[in-house]
Amino acid sequence: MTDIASLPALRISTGGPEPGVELVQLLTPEGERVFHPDYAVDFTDEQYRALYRDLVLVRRIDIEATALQRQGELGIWASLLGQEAAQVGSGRAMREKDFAFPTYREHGVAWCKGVDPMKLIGLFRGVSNGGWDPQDKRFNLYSIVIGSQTLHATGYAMGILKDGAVGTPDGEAVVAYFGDGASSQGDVNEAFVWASVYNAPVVFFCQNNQWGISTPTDHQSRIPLYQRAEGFGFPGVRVDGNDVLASYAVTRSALDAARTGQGPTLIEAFTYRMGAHTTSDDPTRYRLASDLEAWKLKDPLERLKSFLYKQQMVDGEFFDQLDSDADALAARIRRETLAMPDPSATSMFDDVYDEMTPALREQQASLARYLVGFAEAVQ
Amino acid sequence: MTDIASLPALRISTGGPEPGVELVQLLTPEGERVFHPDYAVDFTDEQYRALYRDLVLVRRIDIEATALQRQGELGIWASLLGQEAAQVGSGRAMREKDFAFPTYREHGVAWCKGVDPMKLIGLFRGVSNGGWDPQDKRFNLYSIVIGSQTLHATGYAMGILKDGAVGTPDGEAVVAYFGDGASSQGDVNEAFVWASVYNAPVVFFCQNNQWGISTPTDHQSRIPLYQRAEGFGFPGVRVDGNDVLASYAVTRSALDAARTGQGPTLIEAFTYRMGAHTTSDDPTRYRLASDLEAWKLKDPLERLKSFLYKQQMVDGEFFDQLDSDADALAARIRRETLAMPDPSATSMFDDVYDEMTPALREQQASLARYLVGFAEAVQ
Amino acid sequence: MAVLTMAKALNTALRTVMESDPKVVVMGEDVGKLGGVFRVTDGLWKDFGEDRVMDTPLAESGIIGTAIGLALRGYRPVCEIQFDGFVYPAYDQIVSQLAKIHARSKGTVKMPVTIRIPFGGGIGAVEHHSESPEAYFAHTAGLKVVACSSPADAYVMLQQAVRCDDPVVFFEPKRRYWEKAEVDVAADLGLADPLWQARVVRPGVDVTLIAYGPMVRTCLDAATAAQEDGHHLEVLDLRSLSPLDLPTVLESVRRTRRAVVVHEAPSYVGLGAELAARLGEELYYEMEAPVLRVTGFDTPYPPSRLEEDYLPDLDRVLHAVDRSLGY
Amino acid sequence: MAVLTMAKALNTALRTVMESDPKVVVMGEDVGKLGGVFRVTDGLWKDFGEDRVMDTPLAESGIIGTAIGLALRGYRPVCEIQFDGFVYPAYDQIVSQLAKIHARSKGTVKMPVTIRIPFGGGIGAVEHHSESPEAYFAHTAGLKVVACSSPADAYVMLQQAVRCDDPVVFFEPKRRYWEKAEVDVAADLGLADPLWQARVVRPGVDVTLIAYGPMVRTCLDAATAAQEDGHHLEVLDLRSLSPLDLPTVLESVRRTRRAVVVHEAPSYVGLGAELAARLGEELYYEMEAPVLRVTGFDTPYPPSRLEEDYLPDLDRVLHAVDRSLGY
Ligand SMILES: Cc1ncc(C[n+]2csc(CCOP(=O)(O)OP(=O)(O)O)c2C)c(N)n1
Ligand SMILES: Cc1ncc(C[n+]2csc(CCOP(=O)(O)OP(=O)(O)O)c2C)c(N)n1
Ligand SMILES: [Mg+2]
Ligand SMILES: [Mg+2]
Repeated sequence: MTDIASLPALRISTGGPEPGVELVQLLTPEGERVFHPDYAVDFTDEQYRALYRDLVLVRRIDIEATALQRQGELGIWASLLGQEAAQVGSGRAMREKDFAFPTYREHGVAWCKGVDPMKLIGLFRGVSNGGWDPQDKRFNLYSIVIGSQTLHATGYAMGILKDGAVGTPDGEAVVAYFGDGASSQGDVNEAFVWASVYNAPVVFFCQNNQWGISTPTDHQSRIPLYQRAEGFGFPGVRVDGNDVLASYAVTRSALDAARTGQGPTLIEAFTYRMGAHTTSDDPTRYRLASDLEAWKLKDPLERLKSFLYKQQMVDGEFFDQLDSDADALAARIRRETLAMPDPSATSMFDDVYDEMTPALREQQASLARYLVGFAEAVQ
Repeated sequence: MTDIASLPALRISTGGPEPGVELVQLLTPEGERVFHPDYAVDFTDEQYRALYRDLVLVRRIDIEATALQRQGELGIWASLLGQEAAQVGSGRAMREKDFAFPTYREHGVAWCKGVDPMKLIGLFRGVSNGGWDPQDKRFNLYSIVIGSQTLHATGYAMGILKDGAVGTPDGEAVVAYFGDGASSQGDVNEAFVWASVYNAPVVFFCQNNQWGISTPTDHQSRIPLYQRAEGFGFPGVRVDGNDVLASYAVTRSALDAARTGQGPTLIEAFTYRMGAHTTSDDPTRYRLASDLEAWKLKDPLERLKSFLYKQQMVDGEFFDQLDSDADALAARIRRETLAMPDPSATSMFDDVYDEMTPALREQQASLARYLVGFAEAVQ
Repeated sequence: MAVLTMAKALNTALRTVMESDPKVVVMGEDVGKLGGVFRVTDGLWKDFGEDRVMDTPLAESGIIGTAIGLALRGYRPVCEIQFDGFVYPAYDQIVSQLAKIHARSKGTVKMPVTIRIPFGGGIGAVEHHSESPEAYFAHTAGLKVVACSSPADAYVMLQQAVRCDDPVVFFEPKRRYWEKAEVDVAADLGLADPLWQARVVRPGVDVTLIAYGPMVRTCLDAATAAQEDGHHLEVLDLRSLSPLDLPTVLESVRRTRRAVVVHEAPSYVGLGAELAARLGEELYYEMEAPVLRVTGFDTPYPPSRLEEDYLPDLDRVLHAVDRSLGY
Repeated sequence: MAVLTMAKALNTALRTVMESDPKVVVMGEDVGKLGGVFRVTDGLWKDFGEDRVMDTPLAESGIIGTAIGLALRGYRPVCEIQFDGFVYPAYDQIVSQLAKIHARSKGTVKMPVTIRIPFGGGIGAVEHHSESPEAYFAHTAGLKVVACSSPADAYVMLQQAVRCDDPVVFFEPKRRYWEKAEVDVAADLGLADPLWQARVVRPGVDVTLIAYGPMVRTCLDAATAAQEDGHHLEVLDLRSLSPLDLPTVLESVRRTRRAVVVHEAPSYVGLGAELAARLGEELYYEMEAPVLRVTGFDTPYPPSRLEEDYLPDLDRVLHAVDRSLGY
């Protein structure tokens, strides 16, 4: 186990382009552990390995899904490539009771919360609009309308307050995920108002991946995004989003503050969208290859890998096992995707309401009749 | 004329309840001129008297309109009582070219921009929804949907930028008015995003009158509102909104920054709504009489009056003249209100579109026929 | 039996559901100490505390968005939108979120959120305070949309709406808030007409007047006036605007063979159009006249001095009745 | 004459209006360097600079709200909403501000703002990317609402919309973006049909199919197929959804005496209802059958694997034609 006390102190900004902006980092791009006075993590070797395993597996899910999309099995896929550490770090910092409100890109968070990747695949394949029970793993449905989920997260956190499930170390809390682009939406700023006024136990986790499709972050804010929180009277912090340890530590600390009654925190995870916005996007139209190359040097997997190597926490067997687990996972995803049935046409009426209306019942029946008649006609 | 350099320095917070919050003040509630290193005004006696005159006249307009409402001549009236200094100060700080975007309460700003009070009265009487030409006095139509006008103001300011009418002392600028309650709206925060990202020449002038109908400001923000701006990367300042000199100075300074290309400023004018929210409201249901009494001691008219007295800038004749001018103004408002004709019924179709549609032409004609037929029938 | 205004009936309904279900929370602008600008929540803040009666920050998207989160946590929020014209900032949260979450979650998430909206004109108000936006919601799958027209109905329907596990947009005819009538506050809700059921509020044989919310009273008055001319008008209160209680509507119009739809909202692509389309199709061989519409004009709501000319009134209704009978 | 896709035709139209009027500015999410997610603004940023082609912050209310301010300053903004399902955050700015400012100012303020919205389904997209929200706007007085259906029309109509001094919501059928056809890019705009005019795009005598946007192609295909059965269907492209070109519609249906309205949006309180209501009244004595509607179902837009069953297609249109002819 690493002796944290012996780590070199490093509080200068290493990733943020702005002078004077602090970036919380616990692991340098080269895989060196560094000390931070406010954010300590003290993992066992086993835990370090588990985090690495998460990173590798979520990347593998992503790669497989991208391949499936290319082969026409999915309508679209939103890749998390490059954002694995931010997602696994924050995802693992949550307790089972804590509730996550994702966007459409939080496949790594879903993984940490125990959501079967096939649920996500189903959405991108077009067989459902989500369809999982958010309560099941305390992982809300994916949200596509930018920023809308931050209000849902805040309302949920207000419910936690009403339930009295806050104020002790056992309290509950919420993480609201959103992107740098989303920070401009009215809803996100209203969520900041609500969360601060009610002192709700919500952690706003903004993955600043530098882009909102083709739009760079400086089109959304002229100052670092974590500073937005100050304007609403709660703390903001920027963390190296490619550093899984720091992402974990900062999120855990914010969650603990929230669950013990200290209200919201905004975390800006400074990271990079290594791939396209989605499989429909062509980033070569708007960004420089050199930019991507520079960020590749900060790859979230590589740095934890070098750390594990340097600390001699891993051996060839570990990697072999992980490779074969990843292969198996990918193979399962492929197999289950290809086997995934389309829903029946008439199912689209089923859940529009809890209590189905007569009009829908009629439309459903008439579609069923039509389809039967049509099938007979073409025979 | 007062020798500004000899004024006592006063930078402590005298009006804001929060410790450590600075409130820019140039005139104490007792009518003492105080010095502020960043905000100087240097008025002639004539100008001081003119400001006092504005304060008295806009209060008189307000009182008369309130009376007219009580007598059933207006449907409703939104009183500016208590906010005269914030409005006259900021209103007089604007140049003719500068554009004001009011809410529904900026009668004092309208006055300063040269808008005939009868235009405002028409709206509250229900003969129009405004109906003046905003370009005429560079005073936009009243906005009732809370916060919506802040985006219009920002867009207008972006247009000034596009026209190249910014960057010199001759540049143009915009003032966006809104209330403490409005600060929670998505639109207002989006306006902050836009204004800061585009560095638009807009001054956000928030009259924190402590109430959004029955809702106190602490339900909208847990920190002083002027600090919101920091979160968006532009300066915020709290001014004593009952001090016309400070309101003037701070607005003028922000406008000059805007017109010379330094972008937006948020001004929080700390003031108090002395009356009801509107004539439909009953504030005794939700606020203490003692609260009101305390604020009466900070009345914006009284303090300038004592200053004028102390400085011997005024005499009985001045007050007599002002009284009779105010009486004449009130009498005109009353007379013209009583004489104000209702628009013709068919006029409601006239300006729905610039190019009237055949459907509306038909509806208009059919209403006309119907009214004629109806009039004949009842004869 | 008690004689109550509609505002008081609604207030009593809220009190009743709050007493019986601790998960019911009331939220909105000025609903607390003030009791709402129309006093519909009067006294609730005092008796249930600020945890259950929340004066929210001033932002409608925030109100509906956080209500959705509260519903996810097991609460049953009743949101007040202060006036009809202020619901639009929440439009995305209502039509893209609230309306769709049940379907998006394959029915695993219930959204028992009620959105109360005082609507319609006739109170001499300034712009944005007199609108009738019901079509914007009725056209949205996933929402249920209702409008009450009398104190007795208001009392029952609001309780039913709050207890409904689907999102309900609940329109209250603000100009009828102060009209009084008998309300059976002890009535068994289980015996009441379902929320989705239209009701013949005055039987007749010559023409069916179809209305909801504020126009029900107008139609009743028109029917009374028509009686003098020997015309027996049936007045049908839709109550539910989505879903539409088509069987009740068809039953009535099948008898009268003539229908006039009355609403304050503009005619173009409004509820009246849907009724005309539906009746035109279902009763193609039975109607004696086309379905006629008496509505607000296709203009923004006019300045209040013109609202009497804008709003359908007894005379315009009777004018349409005459036209209908003329076919 | 050039053979262009609809996307390219729209792009060329924007270029043309931008060249002729320096006050035209294009704004929206990703409309700059990227050229929009559908490439409709491709190349404009490069040629006109970022002052005239603005990649805005990600907030739709901000886009429309600032466009209103720009219009007040004398600009002529063309706003892109990236997908139909993302217009709702701007709903208040569109229906309460943009639509009403001309009336509010008694005509002293013109609001020449065009809002381009790629709309409709059929592209296999995820939720919120396939909606047809036109009724929400058509029901709003003060807005003009149009939809193009072919490259040639797209080219002309977009220029007309931008030049129009009223706010125009301009719907583009996204699944037709890549269909090619001849476009007369040198045509004199002054000689073109007015923006508000409907058009018979295929003459026929038996039934009039009334459609707009993506469903025009579907109806044309249906008409071709019906020909084999000896039915001559007339296809009418509404083009303008508000105002409605009633004379052209009446002229057609007066001849065919039968009408089927086709749109992707849900049926309930949709455009089809208005057409049915209007035709039912105006041609009461002339119709041989009720106006029938072929539309999306009254559900949220389904997951894409079900969209073929949701969307009206050739067969459902023909099925309705048969029903109409059966009266
Ligand atoms: C309200 C809304 N407007 C537009 C879109 C289209 N859109 C999808 S993703 C995206 C960019 C989002 O950027 P960001 O918030 O940084 O998240 P990221 O995709 O980078 O994870 C946009 C504009 C949307 N989904 N919702
Ligand atoms: C979008 C919207 N929601 C609600 C209202 C109703 N309303 C009118 S004034 C007001 C309070 C406004 O408070 P504040 O912004 O502080 O301005 P003040 O009235 O104090 O000047 C409210 C809720 C409105 N006009 N617009
Ligand atoms: Mg991003
Ligand atoms: Mg206020």
